[in-house]
Amino acid sequence: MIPENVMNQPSWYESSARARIEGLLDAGSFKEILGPQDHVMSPHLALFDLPPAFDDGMIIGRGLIDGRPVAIAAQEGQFMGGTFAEVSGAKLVGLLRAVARNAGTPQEVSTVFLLLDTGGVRLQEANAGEMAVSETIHAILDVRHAGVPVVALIGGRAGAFGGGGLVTACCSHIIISEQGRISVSGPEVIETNKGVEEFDSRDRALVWRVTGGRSRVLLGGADSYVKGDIGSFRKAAEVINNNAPPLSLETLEREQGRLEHRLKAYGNCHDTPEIWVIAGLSTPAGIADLTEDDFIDLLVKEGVRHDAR
Amino acid sequence: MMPDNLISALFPHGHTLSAGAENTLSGQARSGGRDVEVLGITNSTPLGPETAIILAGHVLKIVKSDNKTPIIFLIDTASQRMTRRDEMLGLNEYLAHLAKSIILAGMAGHRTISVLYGTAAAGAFIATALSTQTMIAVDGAHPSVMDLASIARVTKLPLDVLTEKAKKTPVFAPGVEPLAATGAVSEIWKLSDGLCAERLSRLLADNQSMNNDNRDVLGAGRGGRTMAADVAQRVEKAFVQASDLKKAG
Amino acid sequence: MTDWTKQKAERARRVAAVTSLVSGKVVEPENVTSLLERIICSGDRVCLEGDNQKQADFLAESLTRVDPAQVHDLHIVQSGLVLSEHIDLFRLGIARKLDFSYSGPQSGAIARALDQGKIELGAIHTYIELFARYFVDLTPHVSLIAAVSADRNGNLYTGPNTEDTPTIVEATAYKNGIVIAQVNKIVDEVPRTDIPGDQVDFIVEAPRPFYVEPLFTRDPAAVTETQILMAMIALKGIYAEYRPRRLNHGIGFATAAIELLLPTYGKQLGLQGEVATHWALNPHPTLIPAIESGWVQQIHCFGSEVGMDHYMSARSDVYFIGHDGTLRSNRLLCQNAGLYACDMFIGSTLQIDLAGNSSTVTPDRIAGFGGAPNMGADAHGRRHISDAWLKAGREAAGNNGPLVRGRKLVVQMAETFGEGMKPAFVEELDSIVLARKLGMPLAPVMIFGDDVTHIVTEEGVANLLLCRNADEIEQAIRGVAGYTPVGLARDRVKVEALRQRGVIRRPEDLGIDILQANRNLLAARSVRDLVTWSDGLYAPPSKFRNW
Amino acid sequence: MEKFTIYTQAKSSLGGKRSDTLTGVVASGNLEILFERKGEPLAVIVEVMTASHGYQHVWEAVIKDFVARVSPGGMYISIHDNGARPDTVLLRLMQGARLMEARS
Repeated sequence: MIPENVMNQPSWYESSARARIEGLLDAGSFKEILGPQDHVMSPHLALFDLPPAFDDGMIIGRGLIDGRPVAIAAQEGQFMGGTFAEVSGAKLVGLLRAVARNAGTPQEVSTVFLLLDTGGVRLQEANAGEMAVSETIHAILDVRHAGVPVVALIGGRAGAFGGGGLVTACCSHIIISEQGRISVSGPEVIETNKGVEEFDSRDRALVWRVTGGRSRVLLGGADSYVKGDIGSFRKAAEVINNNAPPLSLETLEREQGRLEHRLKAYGNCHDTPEIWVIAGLSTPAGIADLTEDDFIDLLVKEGVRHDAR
Repeated sequence: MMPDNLISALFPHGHTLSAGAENTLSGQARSGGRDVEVLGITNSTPLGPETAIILAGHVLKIVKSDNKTPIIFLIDTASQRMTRRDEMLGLNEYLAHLAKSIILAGMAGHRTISVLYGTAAAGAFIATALSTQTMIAVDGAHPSVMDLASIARVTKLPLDVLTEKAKKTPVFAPGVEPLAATGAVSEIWKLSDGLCAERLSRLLADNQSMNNDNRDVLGAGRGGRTMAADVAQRVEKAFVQASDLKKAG
Repeated sequence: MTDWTKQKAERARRVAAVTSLVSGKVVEPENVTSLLERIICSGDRVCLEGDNQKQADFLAESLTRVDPAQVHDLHIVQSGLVLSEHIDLFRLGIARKLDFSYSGPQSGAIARALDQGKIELGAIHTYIELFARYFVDLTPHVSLIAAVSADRNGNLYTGPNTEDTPTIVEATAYKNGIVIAQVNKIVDEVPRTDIPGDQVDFIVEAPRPFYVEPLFTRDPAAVTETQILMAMIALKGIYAEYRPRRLNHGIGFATAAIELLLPTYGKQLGLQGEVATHWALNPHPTLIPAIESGWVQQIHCFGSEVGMDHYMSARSDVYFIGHDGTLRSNRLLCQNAGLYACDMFIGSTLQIDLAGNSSTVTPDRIAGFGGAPNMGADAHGRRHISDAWLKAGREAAGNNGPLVRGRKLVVQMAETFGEGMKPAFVEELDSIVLARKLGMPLAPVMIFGDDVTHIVTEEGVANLLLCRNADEIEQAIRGVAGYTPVGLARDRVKVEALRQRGVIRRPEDLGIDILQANRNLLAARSVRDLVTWSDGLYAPPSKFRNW
Repeated sequence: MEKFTIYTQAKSSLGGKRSDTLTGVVASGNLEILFERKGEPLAVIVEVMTASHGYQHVWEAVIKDFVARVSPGGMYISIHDNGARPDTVLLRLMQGARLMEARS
């Protein structure tokens, strides 16, 4: 007998960006914008003798969740690490600008879902990618300013690194799974720059303790924690509604207070179990080893909520 | 160390700038006959949570005052600080919080201008200079995403090959000119020509539709990003059409 | 008058020479190098326990510090040569001659040292073969071994990674040799006595626990659709045909895929309880789902695997567990079981030639053999029967031929192209090229073609038992060699004829839709899934985690 | 990057109604294939862009087998390859054809 918790639905972590979109939206409702048949591809990869992708690793469009119209964008983490680049970035920026512009019109959507799966900026087109990240952040905030929540879903192979980490934290709400990782500098980058003593990137338990889904949601870097199957992400996406915090001075003041408190309370810690000790969690050293159900129970018990974002 | 040359070039009519904790600076100055708020990072400081939260706190306080005073950011940072501890604490949230605070200030009617007088790279660049409405590069400015040596390591290309390619295709080359070509840098000023204070007051006077992010259009015009603006516009058009399709289907 | 006790006297002389360095049997770590300089004499045969996994690393490091002017020309006789210190011994001139089995990470360094004349190579053995020679002509004078704990009398607890230790000690201690053990801890009482203290001369508490390499952990997340297809072909084309109950699996991803398909695809085929019930096998984490689903009755292990200890202790109906509650492994006995008591060996290989010879040697590496040649050889001494063995024997003899004996199923799995588009099928093995270059009289062939019964690739399965001559074997191999140059050069008419005879069977011949080969068929798709299957008992090493 | 186009004919048109489909991802050792229903009903045109140089004859052999197995007439097939092995190419082609044969 295969345990139910193993033989589950298609896994978010393993699936392609397109499969995630299919699984997240109401069946058959996805309308892709600038899809593969439009051949809008990176003009820069040829210089590096790298093959392009028909969608430049960014799939965008509209669709329905529970009948509600939504906008959706998914990065394909397996293509060039899901990186922000000129075309992939412009597709995302265009989508966000369209959502902001159409808020309050018949074309409006209720929510934007960003299925981030990214190593950050594509270095082969670094300047364009850096600008794409900055423009994405500006556009996300415009969307939020227009009253439409932007929700990040994190649980792909590439995580949300570099500029992707910043983009994530600019969203109204962050849904993450155990495998999800959020960080600015990746462990390999820190190891390369600062040495293996600073961050041993091959110690994957450490990598996840520092950047992984459980630590992020416990510390306040993410808002909803889900099991790693696509169905669980969809369930969490269904319940997101307009009570996500608006972008306002009050919201950012609350975030200021939250982040100041975090720095003060945990600034001397070097690994997350030290934080959990201070935070008074019951199994500070064993968070990673809890079963999914036990961890979700812990979250319910702790009542962790970080709505100031 | 305070960037005294820069400060006197920008604000010859007086200021109250002083150095703060964690390599920040803050205070007020006069420009073009009005008061401006000035915030900054000094000493090519890698941007960590401490510096970011102090600056964001200043920005939010200014926004709260509700007087729409322009904010000038003087930036000499580095990359984001690279430590395990900072990442564990959620450096991404601190940097994003700073970016959000600066952009919120713009939305709330504060003219935001950054003056890059030193280095800025990667996430620190995004969270600071690139979050303002207008970015100016002055002497000593060296913006980048990543240095070529690191890009060489990641792309597994020899450095000299990469350097050669960078000459032909500035899309990944570090420095003011390549980034200006993408639309990141609005103007490049020289401190020695004595015109910076005047230029700044002109910029402050021009606050038309400053919250429209048109850097991609600028990049297209300058030839550094030929596709981005066009693609974004195509998507915007198609977005409306896709909603019609939904109704039809 | 002949002195018949020269060895005994020599042993006594050496032991007496170190009395100032020891307290009873215990030697302090800082005195180990001096002790080795007095115990070991130039020209000695030395076994520096380097197993497949467990490494006497502290003793190895200490041995590299002896004065080469005093101790030199050692003859190293050990199964695994995997630490850089092992190579250093030759580089520093402490050792000169080498007889071994497996080198793994040092395979490149060994090839270079051979080329530079730093190593005088005796032979590259299979495990059982080297162990056998310990008792005939390669008996160690001194053995430096590793154990988990010792008491002050030298009784050793080797823990789950017993591996080679009993064999090494048996050969050394009973032939007037000297046995020195590094242990992680000296304790008042050992949990169980794996090696009796009277066979151990000296013990040292090493500054850090001995190194163990997780060699058998294959991350389900890395199993590809191609490997799943091959596993389906193997299950339907071989397991379902011959029903081998007793078997050994190699350590590659293709066989890991089979293990992960047993509870799903294997069950669909109705094979549960019919195949793969008894194993000579390392503790593969990927077998956990099959064990938990009730497929497996019994497993004997060569060694242990990092992270599997608690799981195995809790599954003592399946594994060999001491009264203390931990695994007892034994490489010699398990290899012997693989040779004589198994109906099938199935494993991955890197290169196969047109006669079915296979090798994992590349031009600049001497990786050695380990156990595959014993597992993957028909044991001509076998006299007991099984259905699988008899069926294979009948196929080999032809329907009308006399049944001389059965055959072990020896199955080689190979993706037609390996890393960097390197074809797995070749006209000439790299190992034969290497042997020519180094002047080796015998090319290091892993499994000889005349032992191979089946070859499985993503294109299909070739049954060499049904081939009647060298030409048929060649075309059967070309016929599953895909788009490699060897495969493209097939004689299409002959290959089609072999297919009609069932010598070659493609997925469609077996009723397998290649689009079924998808990762959702795997009983576990991640190491995390394996932990869940194991009820939290499996504790994978950090490098395999993504949580 | 090596680019070439393979023109061939199938015995019959590929069934199904879908106008296009994308299968696979341009990841290391993988490829993406865009199927478009356009052109002559029996023509099969395969446009290949690949990071591995010098394997055109292998591509031709794979396409030949694919066409013999599936008969994908009327397909314009564009491939971006990042070092996929031939068996992966064949698998993706079969997957793509199967998706195109879907009714909607």
